[in-house]
Amino acid sequence: MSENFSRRDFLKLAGLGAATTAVLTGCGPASRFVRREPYMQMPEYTYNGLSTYYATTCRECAAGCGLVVRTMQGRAIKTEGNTNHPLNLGKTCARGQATLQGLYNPDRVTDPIQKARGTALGRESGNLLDWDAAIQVAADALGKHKPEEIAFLLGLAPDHLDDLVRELAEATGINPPLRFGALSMFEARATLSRAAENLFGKSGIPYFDIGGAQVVFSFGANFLETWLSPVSYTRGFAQMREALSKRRGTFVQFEPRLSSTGAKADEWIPIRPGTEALVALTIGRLAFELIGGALPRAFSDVDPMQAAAKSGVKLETLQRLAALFAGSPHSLAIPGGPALGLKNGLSVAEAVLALNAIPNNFGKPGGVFFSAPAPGQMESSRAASTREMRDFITKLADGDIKVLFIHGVNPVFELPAEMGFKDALQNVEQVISFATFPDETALEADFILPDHHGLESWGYQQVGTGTAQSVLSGAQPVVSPFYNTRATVDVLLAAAKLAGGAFAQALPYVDEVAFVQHRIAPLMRESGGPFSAPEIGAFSAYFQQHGGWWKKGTDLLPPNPADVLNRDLDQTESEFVGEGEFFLVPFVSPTLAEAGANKPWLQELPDPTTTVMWNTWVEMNPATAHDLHIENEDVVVITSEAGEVEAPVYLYPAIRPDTIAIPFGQGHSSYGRYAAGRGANPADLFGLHFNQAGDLAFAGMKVTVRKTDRKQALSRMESLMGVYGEGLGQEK
Amino acid sequence: MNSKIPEIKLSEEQTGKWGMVIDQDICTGCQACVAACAMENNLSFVGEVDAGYGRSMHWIRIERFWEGEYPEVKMTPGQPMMCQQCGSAPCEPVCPAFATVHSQAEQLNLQVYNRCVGTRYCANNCPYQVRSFNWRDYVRPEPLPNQLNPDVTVRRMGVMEKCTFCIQRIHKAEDKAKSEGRELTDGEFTTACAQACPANAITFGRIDQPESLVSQLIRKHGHGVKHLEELGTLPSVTYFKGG
Amino acid sequence: MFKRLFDWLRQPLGLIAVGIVLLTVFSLAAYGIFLTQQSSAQPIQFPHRTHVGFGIQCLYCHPGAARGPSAGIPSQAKCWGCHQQIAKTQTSALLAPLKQAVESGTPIQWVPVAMVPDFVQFNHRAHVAAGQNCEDCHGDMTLVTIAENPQVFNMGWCLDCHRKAAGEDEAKLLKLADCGTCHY
Amino acid sequence: MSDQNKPSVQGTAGHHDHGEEHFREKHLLLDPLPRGEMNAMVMESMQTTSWRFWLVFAILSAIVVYGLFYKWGVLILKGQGEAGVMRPDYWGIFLVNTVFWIGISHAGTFISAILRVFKAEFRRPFTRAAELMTTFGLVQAGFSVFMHMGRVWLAYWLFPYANQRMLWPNLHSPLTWDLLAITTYLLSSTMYLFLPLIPDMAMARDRSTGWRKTFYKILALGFRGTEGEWTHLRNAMNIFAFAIIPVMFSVHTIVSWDFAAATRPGWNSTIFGPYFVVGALHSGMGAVVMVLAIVRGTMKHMKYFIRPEHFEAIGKLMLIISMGWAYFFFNDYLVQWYGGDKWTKQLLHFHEAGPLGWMWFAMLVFNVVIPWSVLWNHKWRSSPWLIFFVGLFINVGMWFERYIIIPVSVTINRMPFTWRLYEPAIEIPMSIGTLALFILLYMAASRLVPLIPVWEVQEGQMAHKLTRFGRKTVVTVSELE
Amino acid sequence: MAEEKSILAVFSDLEPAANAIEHLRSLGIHDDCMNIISGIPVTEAMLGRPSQWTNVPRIALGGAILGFLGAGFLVFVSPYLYPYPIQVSSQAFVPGPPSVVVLFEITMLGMLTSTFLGVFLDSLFPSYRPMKYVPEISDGKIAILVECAVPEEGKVTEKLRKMGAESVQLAEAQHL
Repeated sequence: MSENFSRRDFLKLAGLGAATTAVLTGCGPASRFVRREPYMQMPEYTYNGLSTYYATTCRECAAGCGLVVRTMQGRAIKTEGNTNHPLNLGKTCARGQATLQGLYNPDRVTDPIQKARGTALGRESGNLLDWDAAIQVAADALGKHKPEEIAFLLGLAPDHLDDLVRELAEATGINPPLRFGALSMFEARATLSRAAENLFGKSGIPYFDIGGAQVVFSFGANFLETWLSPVSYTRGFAQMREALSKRRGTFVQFEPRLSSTGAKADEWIPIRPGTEALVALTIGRLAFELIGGALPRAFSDVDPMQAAAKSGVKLETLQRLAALFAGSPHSLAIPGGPALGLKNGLSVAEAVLALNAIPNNFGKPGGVFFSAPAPGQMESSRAASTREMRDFITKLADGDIKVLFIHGVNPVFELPAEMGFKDALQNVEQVISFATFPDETALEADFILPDHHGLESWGYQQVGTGTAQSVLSGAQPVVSPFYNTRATVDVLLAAAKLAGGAFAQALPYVDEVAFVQHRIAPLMRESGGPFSAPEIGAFSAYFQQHGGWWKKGTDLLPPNPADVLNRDLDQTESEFVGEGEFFLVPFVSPTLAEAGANKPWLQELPDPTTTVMWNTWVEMNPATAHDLHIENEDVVVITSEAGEVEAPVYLYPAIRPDTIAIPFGQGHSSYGRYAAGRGANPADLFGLHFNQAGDLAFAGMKVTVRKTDRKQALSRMESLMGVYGEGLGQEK
Repeated sequence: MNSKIPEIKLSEEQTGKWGMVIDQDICTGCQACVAACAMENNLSFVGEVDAGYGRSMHWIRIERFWEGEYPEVKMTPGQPMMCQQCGSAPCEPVCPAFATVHSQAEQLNLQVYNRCVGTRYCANNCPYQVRSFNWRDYVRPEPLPNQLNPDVTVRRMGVMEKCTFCIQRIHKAEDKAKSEGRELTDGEFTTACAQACPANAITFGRIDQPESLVSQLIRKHGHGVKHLEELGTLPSVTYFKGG
Repeated sequence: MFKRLFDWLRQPLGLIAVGIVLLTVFSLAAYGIFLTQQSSAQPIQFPHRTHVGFGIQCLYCHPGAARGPSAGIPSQAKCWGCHQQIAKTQTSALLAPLKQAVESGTPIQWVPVAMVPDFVQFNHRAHVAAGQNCEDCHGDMTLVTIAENPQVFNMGWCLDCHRKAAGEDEAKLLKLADCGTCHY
Repeated sequence: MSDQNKPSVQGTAGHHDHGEEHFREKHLLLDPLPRGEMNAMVMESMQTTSWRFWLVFAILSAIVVYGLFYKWGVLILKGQGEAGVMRPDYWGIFLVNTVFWIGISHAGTFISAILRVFKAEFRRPFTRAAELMTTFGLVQAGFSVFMHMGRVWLAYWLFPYANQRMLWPNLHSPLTWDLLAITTYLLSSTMYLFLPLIPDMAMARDRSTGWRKTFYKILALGFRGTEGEWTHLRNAMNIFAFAIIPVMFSVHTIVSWDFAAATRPGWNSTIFGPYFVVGALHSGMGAVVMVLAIVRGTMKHMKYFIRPEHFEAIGKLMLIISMGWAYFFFNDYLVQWYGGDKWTKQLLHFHEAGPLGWMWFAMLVFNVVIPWSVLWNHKWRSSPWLIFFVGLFINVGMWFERYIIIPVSVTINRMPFTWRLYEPAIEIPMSIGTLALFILLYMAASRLVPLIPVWEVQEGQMAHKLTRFGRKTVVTVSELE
Repeated sequence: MAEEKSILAVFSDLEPAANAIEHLRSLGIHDDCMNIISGIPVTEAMLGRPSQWTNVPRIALGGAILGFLGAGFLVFVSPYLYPYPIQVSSQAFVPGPPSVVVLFEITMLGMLTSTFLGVFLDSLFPSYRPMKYVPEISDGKIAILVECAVPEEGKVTEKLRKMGAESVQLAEAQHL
């Protein structure tokens, strides 16, 4: 099917588009010199001047929301949510909306290129290849090395590429692919999964039915920003709040710095970082005391008085919250965000998950489940924890890996500099990147064999984190490739064929579409899907047309609650690394996330809490700043044991005085004109400390803050005068 | 001389045609609407310096304030602020060139880009401060212009612009309904912001039809707020503060 | 020196000379502006007259007019569909560009004839549905070889027709004469 | 010229006593010179230029070319983003300058129309100097409006003409009224400048050679001074003197309506009309004394025509106008303070305590404190240089007033999320360029146009005489018409 | 008329000029044949001359009416000329108070412009043809221009000299 779409067919009618893009000059000369090119062969489903809509999957994060992209004359015009897709029901987040700015980004990698490592993309630093040569490079890389010397590093999304490489790995003995992304690091997925395993005897990402809950206690979980599946959880939040149909749900957020999720809470509890587990257990104890009956083992050890003192939350408050939590049959406690990025992150996750046993909402509406497994989801396929990444880097540094293929991830930027990924690459003979954009990692590669943009490519993605239904989200090109790029799956298939031997046998597929069809073929036999077809061609067409395949009913798995409370839970406070006086709370920018910085409109979206655009800032309590003689927009240097970061201060009224916070998402050194040289990357501050589950303890640091004598104006949407009264003069 | 032009005088009670309700209790401030609007309506991005100086081209912005002091500090619910499509709009009469006029057919405030000469009086007189001016010819490097929506005029330097309630979608839906020989149904289409909103905080529809979803919401909530209503602007956007 | 020149210019002959120079400069400027407003030649001397003469309906090649905003230029495949069966296609010098374009797979660079400015949102479908014939706006194609528009599409012309179409129907006039009907 | 040629007042007055010298020294109209001599003085003053004049002229030309034309080109090509305007300060210094220059222009009309109607005889030597300010000031105001427009090349759309879009300007808009009013005012004040100039042009024509002769000949239109010509001229000037007064008032009132008709807090004030008019006169009179002081100090023979008595008289007017301004200011302030909504109160607070609070206080000092403390004294206000500085302060103060009303006030609106402080950029060189153009035009005019309406002065000298009542000699004025 | 000669007598003062006019009249020269040219506005009464007719006020009135009509067209007619109804805010097509402003401004513009043009029309400005004139006039002198068929040219000249004319000459039209 892919042959039917040639670039020519798609782009031949430049006319109307050109007339549109021709600037608004009235009847001036510019509009007189427009040329119109007809289609060579108009696709039968295309009409002049009418839009065509294609269903596909959003690739801006790993959640896997369904998109419908409006195209016209071969151009993608607008992304909209797929209303039938169970995950997002027609909604999108800001990043999904801006995905076109990636597709038509002026700084894409346009051709396969061989280049010197560490150099920027350009004619002088590399030479363009044609695809035959590029595939030969990949084939040589596969065929001329021992299987164990070949490794794949893939993005977070569990997509068809992951499946393909996994198949390849199983058949040939190359290293199984590692999936990683900064989001999984900040979401601490491994921790969540391990906590579930410890409590319920089964690993997996829990699913929280916020929509059905009446009381939600969130310990740092930033589910309204970019946590697991933000659109789906935002919908859940809205349902919880929906005052028209039922009682308005109550939402309490425990975190040292008010996040944009916390801003929606009815009550924000600024607990002392590190005491999350303690507070959760205390609430559990107090709640049980209210309900009456024997105190379960999990909560028996905590001393509420002491907990109140340690956490900085008044005992009365804790009692009130416990009563609130105990008072509803649909109370839900969610662990997440920086709370899991503590050295005792696993304890926090367990303690908070255990709270859900109070109304025993496991497997009940408004409670905790295991996410519905996506069709065809491999047990082995899960994101790597940061510690696994560290181990992998050690392998690289030791020279055990000779060939590294990188796709969909930018570890040079996303991983802590301390981990030394960039240096480790020096010991890898050949680094081949499939990057769409010239990101920091791609620039460290020897070859860039650019993949299509997500909107130009086939595929599917398993949806594993935010839906009650079992969803395999389908992807198809909405426009023909804009540049001389090629689908990575196609490149690998061709390379494997060239490499011959086990590789060729492992991947007997004609092309990417054939592979996708092969993978979705088992679904034809499944019942409960939205469509059915007797043969794979039609089924595949339906699959793309609907934007995927999903089962109608819920497939959530109830966890086994038997042992949850019948165990000792760790209540000790988290240790913090470093000598500084401030707790550091790094958080992922809700609008940029890890890969949005190259899209100009995402840069120009105000941050939901600070309204800052185009830059990095450091949040600091105004009282603290006053004591340190720091003013708004003074540049400060944050020093951790691992490094330093410079950024201007934002006086943030809703942060603990002993805490500072910094967003992750900026600080690129390359990655296109809109990202490069802008802001700072807090990953430079992260030391190599992990929590018990192997996730990075990114929030487990204490740092020092030093004021410089420079100021840097932050680009804000808000008015300093109107919102903070700054510069208005003293009140009379 | 056209004597048959009906003279419409809006009374205090008269509502417009299209309207929006925004539930601030569930607005998470996530900026999806802002991004959707920018993508749908060919908004220019202006860069760090201009954006920080109050020259951003957002047609919709989410306002938030702070209440109280730490630790009892609270962020006020996000307040998406866009053109309120006033029934009696202060921006309209002050334009010397008739570039911003009232659409009698759609009951919207129109901004006719090509008629605008850039006196900026309308923006000055807008109590909601929701108009954005093209201070410069903002550059969209190739190939970014490929994503431009052909249904929306690309504005150039010196022209005022503002939220149109996605009038291109209104026209498109009306045209489609007409071609199928039927009436437009409620919820058949919506604005880009309402379409994107993950929390469904924005609802768009006919406020002059009692059975439409927006009218039902207004009735059910019962305590909707219209901003700066005291100025007699008859805004078409209703906010539910909730909480 | 200057004074002599000045004096010379002040006498009648000098004044006439000044006049001639000014007139020349002005005319050149006007011609220059005029030139910028001219569209260049069509790549193919497409004879609408001949095609219409064969009885081909407008909507056969421009079906978009009945369906959506844009009438559209027919795809080259459509041209070739007929032309490859016509012997003359292979021989005629006038058709050489078409043959060349189809064979080499390069698009023909048509020069648009009927255009409205970018700030006007025009929808063919509504006009066709309202009973307008193509020739009402585009002229009688049986009379022209290379299409040229019989009138300038300006706003007064549009409105004239819209007013007539509205007739006595006030609601229709409000809709048809609303600024927001075409400008957004 | 012989003594007999002196106007007939000489003959009838003919009575010398010790007081007469004093009167003659003091009052121009009692110190007649033969007309021919005055003509020669005026002609000489026009034709005398020192190297200093040309130096200043060259510097100002450079400033105009750079600050006004070059920078304006930049502004047009790159857009209003070159200026400091943004949300919410969509209006910046360009409109401040517009209001300021329209204000300046009010003085000319005030002096030559109102004082003419009320037969204030001291006006005679400087009506033209003031009228020139009106015209040139309005030119700057017009420039400033066009600088402000985002698409200035489409400015003609604001004029009523039948176009193919069948669109006329929006008569609902205060800006349209403004445009009509400024156009009316510019045209009528230019005509009013020109009418009394015709006899002086004829005078200059009779006394010059070369290109000047051609120039004056063309502008004198063939005026000889026949009975008919004088009658038509007198009639026309009378009509103008009366009719231009309401036009003048309307212009600044309408300018004030640009603000008062808006929904902005602090602007929506019914007293803005008269407040602006008085403010305009305030700065206008300040500008007149500055111009007169400079003209008197730098141009030949002008000490004869412009004397301390004139500064004294204008000083009195300035004092009254300053009081009037203070009255209207206080009225506006009090009412806003007392009954204003929260935004208005916030705005008043912002005026005083905000980052530009110094400007607010400077405005009060310059507009009220300084004039009041100087002008009450007869001697002080007779001193050209002292009153020059008072005029300077008033003009700076009035510019501050407009700055506070426009960019400072629009900072505070009903959407506190958008409040931002205006930081002018390209406006500064362009404003300086405008000022330079004004001075440049005035300098050029001072060497091309008789600054003193000689015939009016002579007429005045004929009408004035000293009469003795008992032991006292007093000045009497007879009406010639 | 047969032989027409004009005589231009220049006086330096009002009194002798007035006397001269009286004497000329007694010589049978009609007032219409005399014209006074002066460097300052000398009213007719000062010289005992019949008052001058001027059309300027009438022209001004006409201009005002024209201006008013033009403004009326803009205010009351032009809003209905639109083929499409233009509604701004909730204001009527012909708004009351703003109409007053426009009517006033354009009326005044019409009146003042026509007053100005009235001077041109009435005085036949601009006229660069040769005219009978002496430059001394702009030095404040008063000249009597006798411009009819004068039967006794010498006698008139004599008389004028006697009445104190500084100079009496046959006036020749010349470029000014």
